[in-house]
Amino acid sequence: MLAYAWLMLLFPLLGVLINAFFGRRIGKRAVSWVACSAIGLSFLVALGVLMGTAGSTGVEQPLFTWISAGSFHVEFSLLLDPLSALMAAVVTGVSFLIHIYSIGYMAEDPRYARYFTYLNLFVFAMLILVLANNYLMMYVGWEGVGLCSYLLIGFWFERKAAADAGKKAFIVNRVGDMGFALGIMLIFAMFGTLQFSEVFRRAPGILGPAAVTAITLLLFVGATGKSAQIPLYIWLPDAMEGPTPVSALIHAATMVTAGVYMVARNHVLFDMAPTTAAVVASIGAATAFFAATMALVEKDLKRILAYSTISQLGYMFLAVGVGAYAAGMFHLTTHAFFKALLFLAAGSVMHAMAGEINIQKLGGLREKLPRTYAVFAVGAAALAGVPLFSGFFSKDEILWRAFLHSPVLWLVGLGTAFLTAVYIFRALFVTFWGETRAEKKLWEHAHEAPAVMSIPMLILAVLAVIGGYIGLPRLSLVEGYLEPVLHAEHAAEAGATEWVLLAVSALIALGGIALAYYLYVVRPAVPANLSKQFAPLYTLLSRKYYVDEFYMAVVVEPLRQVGRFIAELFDPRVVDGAVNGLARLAGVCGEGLGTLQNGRVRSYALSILVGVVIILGYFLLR
Amino acid sequence: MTATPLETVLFIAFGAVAIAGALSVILARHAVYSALGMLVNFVALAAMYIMLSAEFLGIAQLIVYAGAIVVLFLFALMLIGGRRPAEQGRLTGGLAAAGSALVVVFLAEIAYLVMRLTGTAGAKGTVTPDVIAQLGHIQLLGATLLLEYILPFELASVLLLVGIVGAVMLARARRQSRQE
Amino acid sequence: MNSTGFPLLSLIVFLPLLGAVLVLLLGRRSHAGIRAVALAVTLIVLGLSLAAAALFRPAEAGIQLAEQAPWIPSLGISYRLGVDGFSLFLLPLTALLFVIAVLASWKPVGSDEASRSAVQSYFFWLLLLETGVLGVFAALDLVLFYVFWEAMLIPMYFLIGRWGGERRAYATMKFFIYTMAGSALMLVAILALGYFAYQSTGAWTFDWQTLRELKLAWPAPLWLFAMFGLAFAVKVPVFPFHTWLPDAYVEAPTPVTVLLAGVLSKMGVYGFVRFGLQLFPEGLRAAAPWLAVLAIIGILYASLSALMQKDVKRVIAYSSVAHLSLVVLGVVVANAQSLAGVVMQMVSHGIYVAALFLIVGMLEERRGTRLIAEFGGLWKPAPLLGVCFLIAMLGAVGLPGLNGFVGEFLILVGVFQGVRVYAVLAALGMILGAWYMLWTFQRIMQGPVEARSAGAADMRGMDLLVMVPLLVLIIVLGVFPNLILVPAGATINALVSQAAAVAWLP
Amino acid sequence: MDAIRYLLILSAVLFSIGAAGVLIRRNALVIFMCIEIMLNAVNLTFIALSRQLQSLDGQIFVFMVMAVAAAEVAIGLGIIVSIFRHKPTTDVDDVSLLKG
Repeated sequence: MLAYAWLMLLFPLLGVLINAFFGRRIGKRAVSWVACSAIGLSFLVALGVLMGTAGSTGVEQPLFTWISAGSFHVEFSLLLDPLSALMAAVVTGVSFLIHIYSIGYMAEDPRYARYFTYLNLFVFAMLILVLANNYLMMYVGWEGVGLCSYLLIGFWFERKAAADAGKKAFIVNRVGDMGFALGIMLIFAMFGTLQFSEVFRRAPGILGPAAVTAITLLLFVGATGKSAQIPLYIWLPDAMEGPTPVSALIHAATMVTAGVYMVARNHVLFDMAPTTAAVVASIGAATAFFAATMALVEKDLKRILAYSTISQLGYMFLAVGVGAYAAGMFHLTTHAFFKALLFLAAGSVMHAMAGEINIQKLGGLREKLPRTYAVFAVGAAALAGVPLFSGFFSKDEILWRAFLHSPVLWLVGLGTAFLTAVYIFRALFVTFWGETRAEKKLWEHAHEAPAVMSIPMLILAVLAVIGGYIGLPRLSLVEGYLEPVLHAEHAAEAGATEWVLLAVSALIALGGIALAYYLYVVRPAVPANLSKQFAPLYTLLSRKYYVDEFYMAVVVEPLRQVGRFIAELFDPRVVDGAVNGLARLAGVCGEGLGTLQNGRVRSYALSILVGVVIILGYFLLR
Repeated sequence: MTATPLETVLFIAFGAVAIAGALSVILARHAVYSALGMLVNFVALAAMYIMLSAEFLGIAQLIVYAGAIVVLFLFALMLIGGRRPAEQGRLTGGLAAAGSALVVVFLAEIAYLVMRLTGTAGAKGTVTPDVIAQLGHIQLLGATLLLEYILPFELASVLLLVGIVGAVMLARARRQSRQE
Repeated sequence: MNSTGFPLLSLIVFLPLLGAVLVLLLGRRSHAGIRAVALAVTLIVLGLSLAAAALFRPAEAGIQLAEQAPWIPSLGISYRLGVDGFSLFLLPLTALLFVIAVLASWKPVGSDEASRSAVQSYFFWLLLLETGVLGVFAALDLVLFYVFWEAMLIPMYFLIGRWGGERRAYATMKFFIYTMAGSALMLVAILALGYFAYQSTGAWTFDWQTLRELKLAWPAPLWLFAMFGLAFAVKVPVFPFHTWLPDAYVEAPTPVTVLLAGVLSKMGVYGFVRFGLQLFPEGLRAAAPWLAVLAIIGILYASLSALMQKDVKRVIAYSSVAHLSLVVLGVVVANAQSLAGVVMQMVSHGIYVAALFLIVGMLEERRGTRLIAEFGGLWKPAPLLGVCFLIAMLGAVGLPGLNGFVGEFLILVGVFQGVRVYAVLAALGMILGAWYMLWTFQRIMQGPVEARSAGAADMRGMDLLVMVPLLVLIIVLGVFPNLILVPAGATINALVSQAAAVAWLP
Repeated sequence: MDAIRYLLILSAVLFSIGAAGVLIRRNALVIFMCIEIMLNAVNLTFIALSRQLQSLDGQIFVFMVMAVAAAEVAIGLGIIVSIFRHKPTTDVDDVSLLKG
């Protein structure tokens, strides 16, 4: 089955080509069929590959030589090992469901074909990233998904906000990509090759502590760009301008997890660089807590989920930072399911309420959208880490490993878990419980999502629940599955402490839910006056710590001023001025000489005499 | 070529007169006085030529320069005359000052060169002063002029012809302009 | 003569001249006839140059398809053509861009009625320009090279001077004098070289290959390189000498700008390698630190300037200054990867900058203005134009999978092996590049639909015919860059071994 | 040997006075006279040297100089007078139509 792995790439590519060139002619139905079947087939191949690679340490499948310039030799070939197979399966699976969901969601959009073209292109680029067997090919996928996220965020480009958000996303990603590119160059400078297998095999021998730290830090910069960690997370909340299925696919399940996958893929290097690992873990924990606080006060449902994604990614980086790569990947998988589910549910809410997403203006949707509510509740439970839901197992695994590594990180993780439970159930209660605050006609018009949207949500809901059991502490299929690749050191036998921690995190989750229930259902007035009492804190949070304004003032504006100075002042005046100055100088010299010829005979006589005197003088002195 | 005492005295006298004449030409207030100064200069030079055993040239100098050219100048002065008020001031600003300074430098250079002069540059010729005395200056001069230098002689005559024609043309031009 | 004895290169170089004469013979009125002849000639030249590329044996590093004939024996000047791995792909690139330029001039060119009707003289100068440019890339005798180098200026002077925009007189004059001044010293250097050859071998010669073996006492290579370098620095352009570029690009008519940006800038880079790296490696090494610093400044300076330009054509003009400065940095660093990147970037920059300028031409046609502020939401009425602009822009920004990326990345890898700080600074250019390109794209194509651009027509037959080949090349060269890298491989290895002996970098 | 030296000095002085006159004076006629003086200074040198070198060539030259001088004065004065006819001034500086 592995031999046909390249089909995984071919199908989305065909989908892109067909929809791009014939999209408008073949009508919406055909377009959706082409797009969804492409991803479906690709998903089947991915499943086959998933089975095929169980237990193998990775099979390389070269397709063709991409670049050969002196010793710089880059093949376009696939690396099929449990890690990439798992990622490929998750990517194709979730995107297949979202493709189906999009049929319903984007039904009336005039540029239907272009939407599915971009979506297929995204999956194609993501698979290149995941299946790459060398850094450069991963970089190609890396920027490819960046491009697709730019196109899809700015899909409704008539809206200036969407266009700006798209640009912002691409440029911030580019900043991260620069770090990644420099990392690749450093690797090539050190190893002379970019092949993962080669690099990992020769790494211990070649890399000194400084070099490995430099490489891993640069790679991590790339990861923070793509996976929206501090300091390069600012683009993700704005990315909600794009259609909701896009947010679900790209900004929750797949693209943003690329950073985590990259760190997991380079686990050999990260293991050799304890300092970087510490940096990764601390940034992960910090981002998790930081984003969770912002989600508390956010009013836009999709932005709440966006901050939640940043926070959960922080968890994953915390996991890989402390060396628990398998736990990170496990949480990545479960997160893909329940976060995609939450986004799709938010999508169906928007679909029902004609685009209204501000939770203050919703409320009481339980009666109107029972299915969406149920599904959203399952997702919320999984996210909050309610026992028996998938989130609980994967998050707990991370907290357990964090505890083993350093209690401080564990404490931060626990606190964030509590905040997570609060903000997600705040969103749930405010949106679905209590009386409705929506306008009258919107309320009547609200209707449940069509089948084509609800079925994917149901499937995801099921996955969100059972997803956790594949990672039970002892059963740990995931860890076992990834064992050959990640050789994760085995956790100490599940002693009493692990059970205690399990109980503690369960309590924390339920406590959070209770607090949310109390605040937003029992005494809805409390949050209002709370925000008044802690007004400065509240505004700080609601203005997102003024980070955007900070970047604008420190980075964007100065560069624009320098640019304006160069374009309007320096270039035309100084550099160009110098050139024109030279021209005028020639003119001035011309006039100067002109005055010598003033027509007066006696001045000529004088110049003759001057000549004579000089010549005589020369002969005398020689 | 040792100079006899008499010669030196005469030489100094005529030298001084020549210089005085020249100075009066440039310093005279009125053009007529400078013309007379020029006359004095020419006469002094004529005398010196004769001293230097170039009698014919001395006489020629007297006739051509002292006679013809000075008279011509006087004619011109008559036509233009000194009707104009006295010169507005001899020195015209920086030009004159620079000019005279340069002239002094020039003179210094020449003097220095002459002082440094050693030995005769070219080979000596055969015409010694006593040969001139014996054969007569005009005969010798006439012979060399018409034998060795016949071409320059003819060219000189052509030049003079051109001079005459030119002068006549200028005169005619003047008559026409007066008629309009 | 080369193996087949058939003077292929001479044919390629002088066919356009023949075409130019042919155009003159046709009547002034028969515009269609003139355009047909011009197109036919440029297409044949393209075919021949591709044949030359096919005939080229990638394994050998030296000069191939060489042609040699005495021209002025007494002075040792001979008519000598040849091509090596480095300049091989410049010929087809030039030929292609000239075909594109002819197609782009199908509708009348020029800003006033008089120039729009002067079709005959326009195509005459255009074909003459092609001969000049092809000659520069193929000439192997220094004097012949100089003749073509200067000959190319005259048609360019008329093309911009007569068919340009409002400030064309000023722009042409500045362009002409700037280039002329730059190359004046080059002539002196060429003669000096000839004299050194005479000194050591007893016979005047300007043949590039024999001059390469010349051993020159130390200061000579430095100042010789400096003189050559100045002419090329003006042409590329390198930082302080770039001010002629924005005016010339902006005032020239679209097809001429395409040639100016796509091909003429490559002559500077080609010169740096052919006469810098291969002729005076020590000279280049000594000047390398200065050139590198100027190149870095060029990248950041031009990118920042492009950010704040108000005229979209000036944005692209400054962007090509930035991209070419990176190429110069690649030449100066001179190792295997950076030189491969230089070869790749020369071709791909030619292609995507041509595409971008064509699009600017189309934008100007539709809205009669080039000021970015007056555009907005053009993607809705003209989706095809939007997609083409997007692909060309992404090629320019260096998106992996498109041609811009391969060249740029190889150069950065090469520079990184040399001086890491330079690579980091140059990589900043990547971010700035994305910023100003995307921002320009957004203000023109996206955002609320500007009232006046609502009626803008989408791309029609001729526009597509001109644009599609370029876009296809942008994608094909991005996915299969080895089409260009492999043939250039042998020459680059020879270059590197020579440069390595001299490389100034650790 | 010293006699010739003084003669040369004398002619140099005369020549310088003539040159100074040309530069200082503004009256065309006076300038013309100064030129004559300069010519005569040269003649003096010629004769002195011809005597010194005992060859008549020098004197022939003086002859030629005289011829030229005569022609020159004739035409020169003609010109000055015709200029005077045109513009009633003998001041050289006013006559500067051939300005560069």
